[in-house]
Amino acid sequence: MLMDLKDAIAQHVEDGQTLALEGFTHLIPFAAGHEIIRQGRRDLHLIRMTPDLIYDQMIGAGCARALTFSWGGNPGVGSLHRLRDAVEKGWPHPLELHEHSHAGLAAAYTAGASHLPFGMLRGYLGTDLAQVNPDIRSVACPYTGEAIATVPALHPDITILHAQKADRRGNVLLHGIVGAGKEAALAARKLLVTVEEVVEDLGAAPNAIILPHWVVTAISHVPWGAYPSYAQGYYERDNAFYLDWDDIARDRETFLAWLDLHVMHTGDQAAFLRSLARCAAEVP
Amino acid sequence: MLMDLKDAIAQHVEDGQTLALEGFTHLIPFAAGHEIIRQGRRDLHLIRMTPDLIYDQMIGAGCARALTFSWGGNPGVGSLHRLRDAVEKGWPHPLELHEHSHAGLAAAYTAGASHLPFGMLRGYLGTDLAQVNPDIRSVACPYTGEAIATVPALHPDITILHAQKADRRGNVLLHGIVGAGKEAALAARKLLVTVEEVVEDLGAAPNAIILPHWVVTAISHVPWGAYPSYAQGYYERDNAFYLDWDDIARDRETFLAWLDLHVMHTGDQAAFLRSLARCAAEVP
Amino acid sequence: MTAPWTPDEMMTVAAARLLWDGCVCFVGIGLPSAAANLARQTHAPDLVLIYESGTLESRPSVLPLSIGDGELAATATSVIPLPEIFSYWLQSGRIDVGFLGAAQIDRFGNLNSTTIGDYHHPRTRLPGAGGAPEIAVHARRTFVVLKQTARTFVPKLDFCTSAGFLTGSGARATTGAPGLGPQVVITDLGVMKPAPDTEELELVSRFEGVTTDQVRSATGWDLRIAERLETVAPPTPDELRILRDLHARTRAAHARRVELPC
Amino acid sequence: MTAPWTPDEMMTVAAARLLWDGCVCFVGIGLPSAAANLARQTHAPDLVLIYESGTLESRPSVLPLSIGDGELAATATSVIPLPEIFSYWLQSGRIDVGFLGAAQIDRFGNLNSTTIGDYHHPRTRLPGAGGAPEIAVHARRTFVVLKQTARTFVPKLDFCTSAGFLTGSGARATTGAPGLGPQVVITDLGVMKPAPDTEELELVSRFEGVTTDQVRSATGWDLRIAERLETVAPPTPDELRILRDLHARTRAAHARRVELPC
Repeated sequence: MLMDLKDAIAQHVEDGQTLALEGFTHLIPFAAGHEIIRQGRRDLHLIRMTPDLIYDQMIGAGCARALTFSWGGNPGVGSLHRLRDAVEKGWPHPLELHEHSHAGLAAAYTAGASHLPFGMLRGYLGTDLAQVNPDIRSVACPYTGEAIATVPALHPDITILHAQKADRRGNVLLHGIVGAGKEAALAARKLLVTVEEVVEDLGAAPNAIILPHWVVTAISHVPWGAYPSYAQGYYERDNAFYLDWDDIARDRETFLAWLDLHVMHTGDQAAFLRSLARCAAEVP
Repeated sequence: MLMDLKDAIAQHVEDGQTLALEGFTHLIPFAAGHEIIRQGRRDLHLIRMTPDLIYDQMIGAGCARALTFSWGGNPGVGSLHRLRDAVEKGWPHPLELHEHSHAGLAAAYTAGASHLPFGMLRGYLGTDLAQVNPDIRSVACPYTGEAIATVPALHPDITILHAQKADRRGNVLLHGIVGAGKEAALAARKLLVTVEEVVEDLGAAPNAIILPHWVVTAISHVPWGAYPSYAQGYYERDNAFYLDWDDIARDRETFLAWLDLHVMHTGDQAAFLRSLARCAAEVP
Repeated sequence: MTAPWTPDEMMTVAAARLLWDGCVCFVGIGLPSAAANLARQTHAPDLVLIYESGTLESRPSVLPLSIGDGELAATATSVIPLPEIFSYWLQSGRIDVGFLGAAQIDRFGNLNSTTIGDYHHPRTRLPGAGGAPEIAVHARRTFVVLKQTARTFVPKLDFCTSAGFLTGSGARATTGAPGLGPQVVITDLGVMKPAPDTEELELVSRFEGVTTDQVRSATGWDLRIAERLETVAPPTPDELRILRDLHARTRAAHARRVELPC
Repeated sequence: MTAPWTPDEMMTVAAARLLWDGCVCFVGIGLPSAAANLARQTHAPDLVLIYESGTLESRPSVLPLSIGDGELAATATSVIPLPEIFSYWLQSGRIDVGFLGAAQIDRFGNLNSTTIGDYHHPRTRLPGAGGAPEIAVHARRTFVVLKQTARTFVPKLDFCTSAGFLTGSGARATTGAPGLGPQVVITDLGVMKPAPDTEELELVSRFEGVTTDQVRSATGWDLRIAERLETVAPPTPDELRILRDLHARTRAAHARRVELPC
């Protein structure tokens, strides 16, 4: 179950699949996303509540055909310029949007994890979202007649998470802000996880959030695998990097140069970090 | 917010209300149930997944008019004789049953906590339960047409839980087996909690199960408040008592004598425990 | 010659042998829990036990009296809220084997654990459904364990709590139930399986020393007997020793009173 | 005379003053977070801040850049899965105040944060809905904060992301939305509230030094002015000092690079 990230991606991620790299601000699996870019996967249908920088990079790198999402910005900074370029100008490919609200997408993941055909919410009231997303429908409550909004269940081919720890049996521990990570994991056909540490004993608190070994497809040990997002207890979110990204991503050439230098020409997350550090030392 | 259990029950629990004393095997609020018996509440509609000994006692004491439940036995031992006597012979009152499966009742609590008018599940297939409980209905999936079973949301007037700890601000920490306690708590109009300890700082792990102060109506400090159920980290389940209960509850007179001696003639949980200990010392 | 084991022990051993290492098993209290833990302590150390109280991969050293004894939580890999057990674990199709007991079973493996007599005027009010209706629907397969008498193996259930094959001959499949239904019924006399066509239970093996007539007379309908009727191998000394140790530890644990704080 | 504070500061202070001690507030990033934390550090120490990332009662000492900075989790009373934030906390009606921003607002307080131009061929693709559509529906009331220009205060939204009063005059109430809708709109020029009958926004107060004409010309429709137009009291020295300290700490924290392990 424990394998190199390169092998895990090569073995499980295929062109055309539906992929959810989850993690809400915290525990975003950047290293896995970079490896997917390096391996040149194409035509992916990406799902994430908040596409964040990692999907901006994957979209800009040409991996994605479609995006299911609920908020597509650089949090606290502004736009995801690669996402915008794909949507507004079709570069490098047009991007098909399946757009939801957070509550709707959360309900869709939860329905997927529960193997219900749809999720429901008192939501989407008075918004135009239902007009542009035919997946947003409704059912009549069998007790009151009230119309309740529905979303179809999500079942990603693969969900990829980053987590703090795994033990040698393959149990995975997450803590801190977990977003819809557990639901995305249990909704998927396969689950890949990168972790900060592999330990003998998780030392988990009662009722800790654990993905048990028999639902985990593969685990890769990738320290700093969530950087520039963060792993609580290990390193902080590099907010300065998120601020910098605005300039890097705004321009196609700058973005491609960044991607080439730091992702395509590095073999793994450690090399990616060394590349960033080298660059920072040169351009203070 | 912190008040004597006697006052909390007197102030909040009224005849005719819908009450959920939850806790699944673990953390069953026995002390609160006994206090409701002592104060002579009547016509209650009781809700619990597993009525357990506490509802057997409350039903036998004449508190209940109706019962919503999904499994009504003495776990690993056999029948709840007082529940059976009420259902089979109408003693001391007839008891109206609203019967579900565990999955159905869990969905009903979850819908209540989510303020959805109903919960749904792929369930009740091929069972007669839907024929005896008109609340079990269905909706057609708006994507596939599949019929999905539904249950109406539960909104108890009051949910009562037992928990390990509260802090002085009124935040409540539960750990171990929590059943549908959180959902029952958040589905209710008022929430009363008894706790083993009141502390300055909960010392909770990340992602621990906490009911925050602004959803808690009242907290009562009642050590051993879940006995003969248990509070993990404080005392174990008294399985021997559960075995004994079969003989105590089988016969109306024996039951009434037990109730009179140990509940009606004791003022609180400490006195209840002393009464049991005295009795055990006399009859070895 | 009297067998040096009880029919209950044979039943538990036979049930335990059906579980394979690594299988994910939704366990009820009583005989299913004994069988599952026997399997875990013999041939299937990596058997994953899930209890409906919310414990994933419990490894109890004594048998729990209730579905939620502290031992189950303390030895589990994870303890989760009960609604998630039913939605994220059972309904999601992640259970390989669901173990069910019942007060009545019919020829198609439908089960009653609700009432004897009319629902509204029961002669005997039983505990009710618990997790069973959805275990019966969603577990990939169910194993049913109960003692065999003409009062438990009935021609018609007083109440159908949990679906087996309904009226047989493919009736279950038309409901959309994802699980395969009761694949094995283990009693204190032998083992029954559904016939491939009609889905009616037929006796496929009996325990050593049990006659076919004995099984027939403990069945309230005209029980079909498989053409090739096997005899179940008796408990091995290891199986018996481990099961008896488990029961002895359990009895001692359950008799131990909690010391009151006064 | 130039005011010794910026319009942004005045806007943040005015928004902060609307929050009362003990109120449960669903906070978005940016101005809402600044206003809520200013309130918490001034007159409302027991303000409960809920961030959509899953933190209940966060007490950050610097403003988060993202909705899920570590500080929010580390200082929270409880951190829960995101689906529960929306179902158990927002949809359940447990939020007193939802704070919303937007790129466009119309006269009935409907909001656009999705696209400028046609949805399928946008001139500008904005981040999208996030939690806003359901905050707009379920929070007991919403406060909207945005800068006022004729490009943001438009006669017709390019896309309605979140419902305000829809077409006004009670239209919202007929949808069954449990929340009262946008009760206050705070801009860098003044404060608007819905008229009781038509539910159209009207200017009820302006900031010191701002003229009515200035507000009108920054509004894309013929803005109604309340009969009794108030002037908002300027920031107190305490408010200004605490807000500036907060921003200074925040700027320092956000500029601090994480030291890479190499």
